[in-house]
Amino acid sequence: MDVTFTKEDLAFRDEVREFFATEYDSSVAGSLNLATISDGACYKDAIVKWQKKLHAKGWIAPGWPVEYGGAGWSITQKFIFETERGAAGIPAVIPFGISMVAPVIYTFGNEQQKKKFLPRILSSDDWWCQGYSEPGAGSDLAALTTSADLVDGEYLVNGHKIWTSYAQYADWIFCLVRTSKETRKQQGISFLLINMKTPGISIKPIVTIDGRHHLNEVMFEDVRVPTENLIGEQDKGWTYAKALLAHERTGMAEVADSKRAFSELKERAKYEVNGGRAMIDDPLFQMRMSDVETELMALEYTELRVLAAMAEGGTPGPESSLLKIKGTEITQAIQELQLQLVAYYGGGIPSNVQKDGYGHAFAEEARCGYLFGRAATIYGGSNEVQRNVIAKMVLGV
Amino acid sequence: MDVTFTKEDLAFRDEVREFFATEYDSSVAGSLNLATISDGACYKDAIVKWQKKLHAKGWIAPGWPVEYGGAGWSITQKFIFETERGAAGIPAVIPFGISMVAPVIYTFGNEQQKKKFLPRILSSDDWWCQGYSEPGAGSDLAALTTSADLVDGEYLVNGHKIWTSYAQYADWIFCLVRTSKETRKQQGISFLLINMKTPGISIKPIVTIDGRHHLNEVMFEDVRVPTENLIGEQDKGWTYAKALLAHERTGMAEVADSKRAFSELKERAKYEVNGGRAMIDDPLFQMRMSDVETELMALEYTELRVLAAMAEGGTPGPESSLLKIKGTEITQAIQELQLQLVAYYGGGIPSNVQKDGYGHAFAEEARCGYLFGRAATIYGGSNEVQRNVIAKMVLGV
Amino acid sequence: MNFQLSDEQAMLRDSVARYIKDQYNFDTRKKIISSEKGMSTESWAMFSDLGWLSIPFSEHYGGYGGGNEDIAVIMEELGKGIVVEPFVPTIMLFGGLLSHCGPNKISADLIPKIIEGRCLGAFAYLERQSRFEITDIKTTATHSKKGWCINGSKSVVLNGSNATHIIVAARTSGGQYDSSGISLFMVDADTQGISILPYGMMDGHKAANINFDGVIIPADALLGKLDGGMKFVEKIMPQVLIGLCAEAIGIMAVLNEATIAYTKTRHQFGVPISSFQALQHRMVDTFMAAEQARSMVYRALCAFSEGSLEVENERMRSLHAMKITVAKSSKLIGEEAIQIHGGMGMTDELNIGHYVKRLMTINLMFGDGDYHQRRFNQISYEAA
Amino acid sequence: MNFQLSDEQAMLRDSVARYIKDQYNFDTRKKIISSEKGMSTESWAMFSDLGWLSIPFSEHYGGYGGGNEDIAVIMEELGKGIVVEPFVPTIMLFGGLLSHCGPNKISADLIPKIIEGRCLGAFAYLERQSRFEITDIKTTATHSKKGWCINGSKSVVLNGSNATHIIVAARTSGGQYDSSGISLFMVDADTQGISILPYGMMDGHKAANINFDGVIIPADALLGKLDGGMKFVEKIMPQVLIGLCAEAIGIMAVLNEATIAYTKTRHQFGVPISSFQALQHRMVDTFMAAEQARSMVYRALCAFSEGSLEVENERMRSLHAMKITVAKSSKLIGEEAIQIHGGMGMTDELNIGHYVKRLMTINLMFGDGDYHQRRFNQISYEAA
Repeated sequence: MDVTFTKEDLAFRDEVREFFATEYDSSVAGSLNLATISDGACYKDAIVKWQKKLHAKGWIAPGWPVEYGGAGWSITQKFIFETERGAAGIPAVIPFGISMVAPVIYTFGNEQQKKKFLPRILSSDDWWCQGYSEPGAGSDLAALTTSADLVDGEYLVNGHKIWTSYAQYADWIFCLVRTSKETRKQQGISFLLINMKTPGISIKPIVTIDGRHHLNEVMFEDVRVPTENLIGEQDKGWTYAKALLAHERTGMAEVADSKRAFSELKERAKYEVNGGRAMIDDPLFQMRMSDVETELMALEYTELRVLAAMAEGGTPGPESSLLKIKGTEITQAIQELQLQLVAYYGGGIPSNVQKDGYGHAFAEEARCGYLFGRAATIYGGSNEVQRNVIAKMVLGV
Repeated sequence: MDVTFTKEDLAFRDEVREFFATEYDSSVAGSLNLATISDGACYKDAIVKWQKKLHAKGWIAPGWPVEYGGAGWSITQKFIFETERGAAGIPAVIPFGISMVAPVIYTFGNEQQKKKFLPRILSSDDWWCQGYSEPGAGSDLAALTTSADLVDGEYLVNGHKIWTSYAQYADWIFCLVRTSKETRKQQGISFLLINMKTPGISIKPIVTIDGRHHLNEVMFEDVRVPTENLIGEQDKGWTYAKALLAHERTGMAEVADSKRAFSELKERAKYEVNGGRAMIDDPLFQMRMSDVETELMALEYTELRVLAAMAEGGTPGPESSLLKIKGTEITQAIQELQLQLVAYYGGGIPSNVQKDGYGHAFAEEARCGYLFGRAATIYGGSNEVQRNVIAKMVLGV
Repeated sequence: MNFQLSDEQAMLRDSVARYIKDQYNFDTRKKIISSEKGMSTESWAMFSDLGWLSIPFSEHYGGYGGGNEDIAVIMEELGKGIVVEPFVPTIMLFGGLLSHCGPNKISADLIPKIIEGRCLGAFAYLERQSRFEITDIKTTATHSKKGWCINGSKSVVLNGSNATHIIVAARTSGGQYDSSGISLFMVDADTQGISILPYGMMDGHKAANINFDGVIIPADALLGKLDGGMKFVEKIMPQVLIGLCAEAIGIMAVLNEATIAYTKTRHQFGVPISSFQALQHRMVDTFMAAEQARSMVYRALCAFSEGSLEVENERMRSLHAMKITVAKSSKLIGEEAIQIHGGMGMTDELNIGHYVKRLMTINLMFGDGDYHQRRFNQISYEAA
Repeated sequence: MNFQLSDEQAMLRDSVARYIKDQYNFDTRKKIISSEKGMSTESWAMFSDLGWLSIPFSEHYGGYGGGNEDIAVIMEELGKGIVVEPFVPTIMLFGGLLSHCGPNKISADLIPKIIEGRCLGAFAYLERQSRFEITDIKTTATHSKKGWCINGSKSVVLNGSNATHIIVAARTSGGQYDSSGISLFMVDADTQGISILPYGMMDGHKAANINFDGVIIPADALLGKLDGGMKFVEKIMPQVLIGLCAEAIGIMAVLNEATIAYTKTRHQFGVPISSFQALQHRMVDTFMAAEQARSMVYRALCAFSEGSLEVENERMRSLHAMKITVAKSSKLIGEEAIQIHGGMGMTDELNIGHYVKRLMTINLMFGDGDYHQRRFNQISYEAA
């Protein structure tokens, strides 16, 4: 067992710290904070600007194979990078392009597709979104009905996707579509890349309980998609998507971000006072904090164990579902404490009131974080489905 | 809404208190405490002695119809009696005769059976035990296979009952037996009363994880039972048993006993000290205590609501399962805190060490209470089955 | 011993339930909360006509003379409709304080107006720093030639922007946390020196931050005795907490019903999700949580009923225990309602999130679960 | 970064696992715990032959010179067999203290004997009143003409009745709770004035209450510096806690496996109970609890490994967090194992209850979960 850092690791850590400190300047950070997140264009610009800097440094897609632009890092280096990113309060790279569609493209796509799509993903010139869920097919993904029929050498796509994050910014969408009606519903599904500017696509915003617009419905009405946008073989899309799902879940532990959120919580608990006593000195609140923090400390090592096993050539098994379940539960638990901390002020002081100095500096962030955070246990395969997955693998039933 | 006590209620309360204070003398109490519970004969004698006093007063079976010996109490009086009993630390009447088989006998039995059995149940001259569970049929009660075949005008009983509490003291056992093999497994079951002295019955003790002997296996090998011991109609036993089950569960809230146990816990927490500070002053332990106490305070009123509804002519529905689930969970939670309180000493100081003054006055009680207490969520229809019952009734699926 | 409503109470319940069913559906509510006032003056007038606004007030003022039970009956039904009109701030806080301070000139003047729906009230007690300690008050009221002069800032004043009158809790003596140096003052909302910053709460209710900058009010605006304000606040607290918790159990009932109904219609993997045992058991837990919360409201009602034999300490224990239990049950039921509704539960369009947000706000009012648990521990164990 | 065992460690693991599989089954264990000694001297001799008793000791004494990881490897496997022989009291407590106090005459004399299996040790530190505060010591050691005179009573001394030698923590200065006035003394178990009351713990291990009534021991029986005893106790604590928690994760693995296996064979309502989704999801939770506990043991191992960059405070946080997590996971896994086994889980005959009782005892040793959570809070938040 060995998790100590080598001299090279330490040098790398210093380089990462230095890069974040220099490049993630306050102007980028300012555009990414919650006060402006409702301004979509501004938010997208800031994200893209930052991701281009990461790209220039060669750090945008450390997980990719080196030949396509990956960084060739060891597990330890990846861990260091993530830890430092979280500690610096820098948002993770938007996953839809870099970590979701790209691995499918470089694993199952043809050369032309790799050449066409990968560079623009790396450079953040294309913003991708995910077209999996449908109104009738949530956690039961394979029940999807959006159809793609071959007509005149093109796919004619009709259907209705839902819960699509940030479709309003997207240039491309990767979709699971039904290309034939087999008896087993996992069969007959294909993996299709669709340009969002294609005629026939319309977007309908979904406002969530935090009052904001993150999600969308995406409707396809006779949308024509060239066959060159099909990944791999027709009707084999489920296989490609499945490979991606375990990958996706592994990334959902979000340990570095939870560590950051927790340290913010701790900081804030020093200044929130009840009857003259700081909340951080309140034994009950301390216990609520350590209940979460110890879970997080454990999860950090659970994730390391999974990563180390993967580095040894293993594939993520039920452990990836564990990371997703525990990761999202911890994220939510921290959000609950953030909300508890701001007390009444979590009830509803908008940012303009904050600016007037009457309000509470992080009340809105806490409220919206908590409310939108409820989705974490629903999306990406609900935690119920993840438990089914583990049950199947662990129990062997 | 009215739960205030009338003058008559208060006078009744005083009478109950007076009776308990005078009649439940320390010699009885002494024989019932845990140090001697392993001495079976002594335990049984003490119980019977006390129950005979209750009988003499007319208070042994307050829930029975007055014509058979019930007390004709109002809900409020029953509540007062139970509350005072718990507060005085007096054990509840052993349920198998008074609250389990007797209601079946006076509701479904014939005149001869009523005359024969009810008086000796009231007087505690007969000790009853319950023959429901079987090795292959635990929570799935209706899967039982013990057979009773009519041969020469008698039932010939063969089979194997398990988890039979205090069978070692019992004069009679009431059994569910299979009298015909219908397709629906609930059919073909009969309700049979069997004298424990009948040849062919053998008892095998089951030692539980607390190291004690409460439970037994009861084996029947060609046991001859007269047909006059059949309750109601042959093959209709499931109906009788079911009526009894909801009744049984209602009694499983054990609020009065939990209140007593909790107040003992509170008392003990004043004298258990960690680093010079009494545990009752420790904020974490306080929170553990109030987590349980508030649940108990709620359950007390949930029980009152169910009782009040029953008094208005309602029958216990899914609420009886709620009382069982919450009641047993609270009982266990208090036992956990008792064990937590004695710390190391819960690990294993037997009573002889206590007597030498080295040990810990209630460590053994806490340990055995916790360990045997694990059974509370298993027996009487496991809490899983109770949840199924509520799901069915509440969800209507 | 019975837990049944009287005939009058049953009529009251049916009256509120019918109104909400017929005239206050989710779309109507949506329009109301997106209006500038954030409340419907028509609804309020109707509440007055139906007699609801008179319930807790003494016959002496033209009220119905009702008690905690009657309030609980109304509040549970209002909860089922997540009604945003200011019943709590106007009737229970403002009106409650007036009732207890009186009889005096102000109560004789204003209570009849409240009943008629012509006076909307607010109680300004919270400040930026005070969190759940009501006694943490920095706003001051000092003697002036013309009466009293009030200076300070109040936060999250419920109904603060619509109120015609505001009762202000201000420090008249003692240090920042002293409970004995707080006095209550009646202030017209349009008095000079008051600036009001209104905003919508997440539950759709309107609140405001209110700044008092040298606000001069007459000497007889003092309610009750000087430095004796907390006594009145303590007096209204049982009814306020019971009312809020009754509202909460109304909401829990709606959420649990809606969730069960949804699981029967929502199909996944070819079957209704109500058939999944794991979900069934969790819905049993939410059912039990709602029952336990209801029992606690009943317990508190009994503890504070006339003729209750409970000693003061036991009454307060019931009150705190109620708020603790309601907080825990609310959290479980609200989170499960969203989770089991899946993506749909996350949308602003569906009513589920709105019910949950009202539960969350109730949890915050007058101390969250942890706050009450600390208090409960104090009077249950530390004093023991 | 890797979490794999070295080849030597894998061999050690296999050696213990093989021994337990071949020579220490549940029936054998039953006979051992019902014997008067409550341990098997044959087993102990075998442990010595197999080299396990030499693992943590320096080569200087003829030991293997192993570290925390090696201890964890052994302990996890011993946990799987719920082995009752006194590895913890003799090797980790008694032996650990000797190692840290030395090198001196006593360690040079006794450590080789421990390795050879000829010396059984105990550490007497707990007293009736001390609960989890090791520093709460009333037993005194005073100067006497012949050396030291010890008076007092020790409780729950693990291996107290079989030990040939006992290290006693006694107060040599300061008040009842002072950590700085405690010294350690080596006492022969047969010294005059010692009375030993042995008993079996619920986990099958033997312990004893020991009374010291004017026990006279030589001046050089003092281990290390006067009043400096706690320093040595603190030094062994990481390894002791890691070892115990490693034992716990071995036990959790057995319980989870047994429970899953049972659900596949146990039929109710015509199907194996493993098919019930509610149970499946609960077993997923026990699986996750076991994984999280294992991760915490690894985390503590890393924090205390040579070359760790962690500051002292972070190391201690990992240690406390490990004990907290193991306590919580143990409770969940133990209780679910019994519950899901139903009536069978309640019987003394089945092994399940015995594994659970060992987990419960481990939870108590050197502070339960709540105790460590208090400590964790202190160093994590209060000092912050």
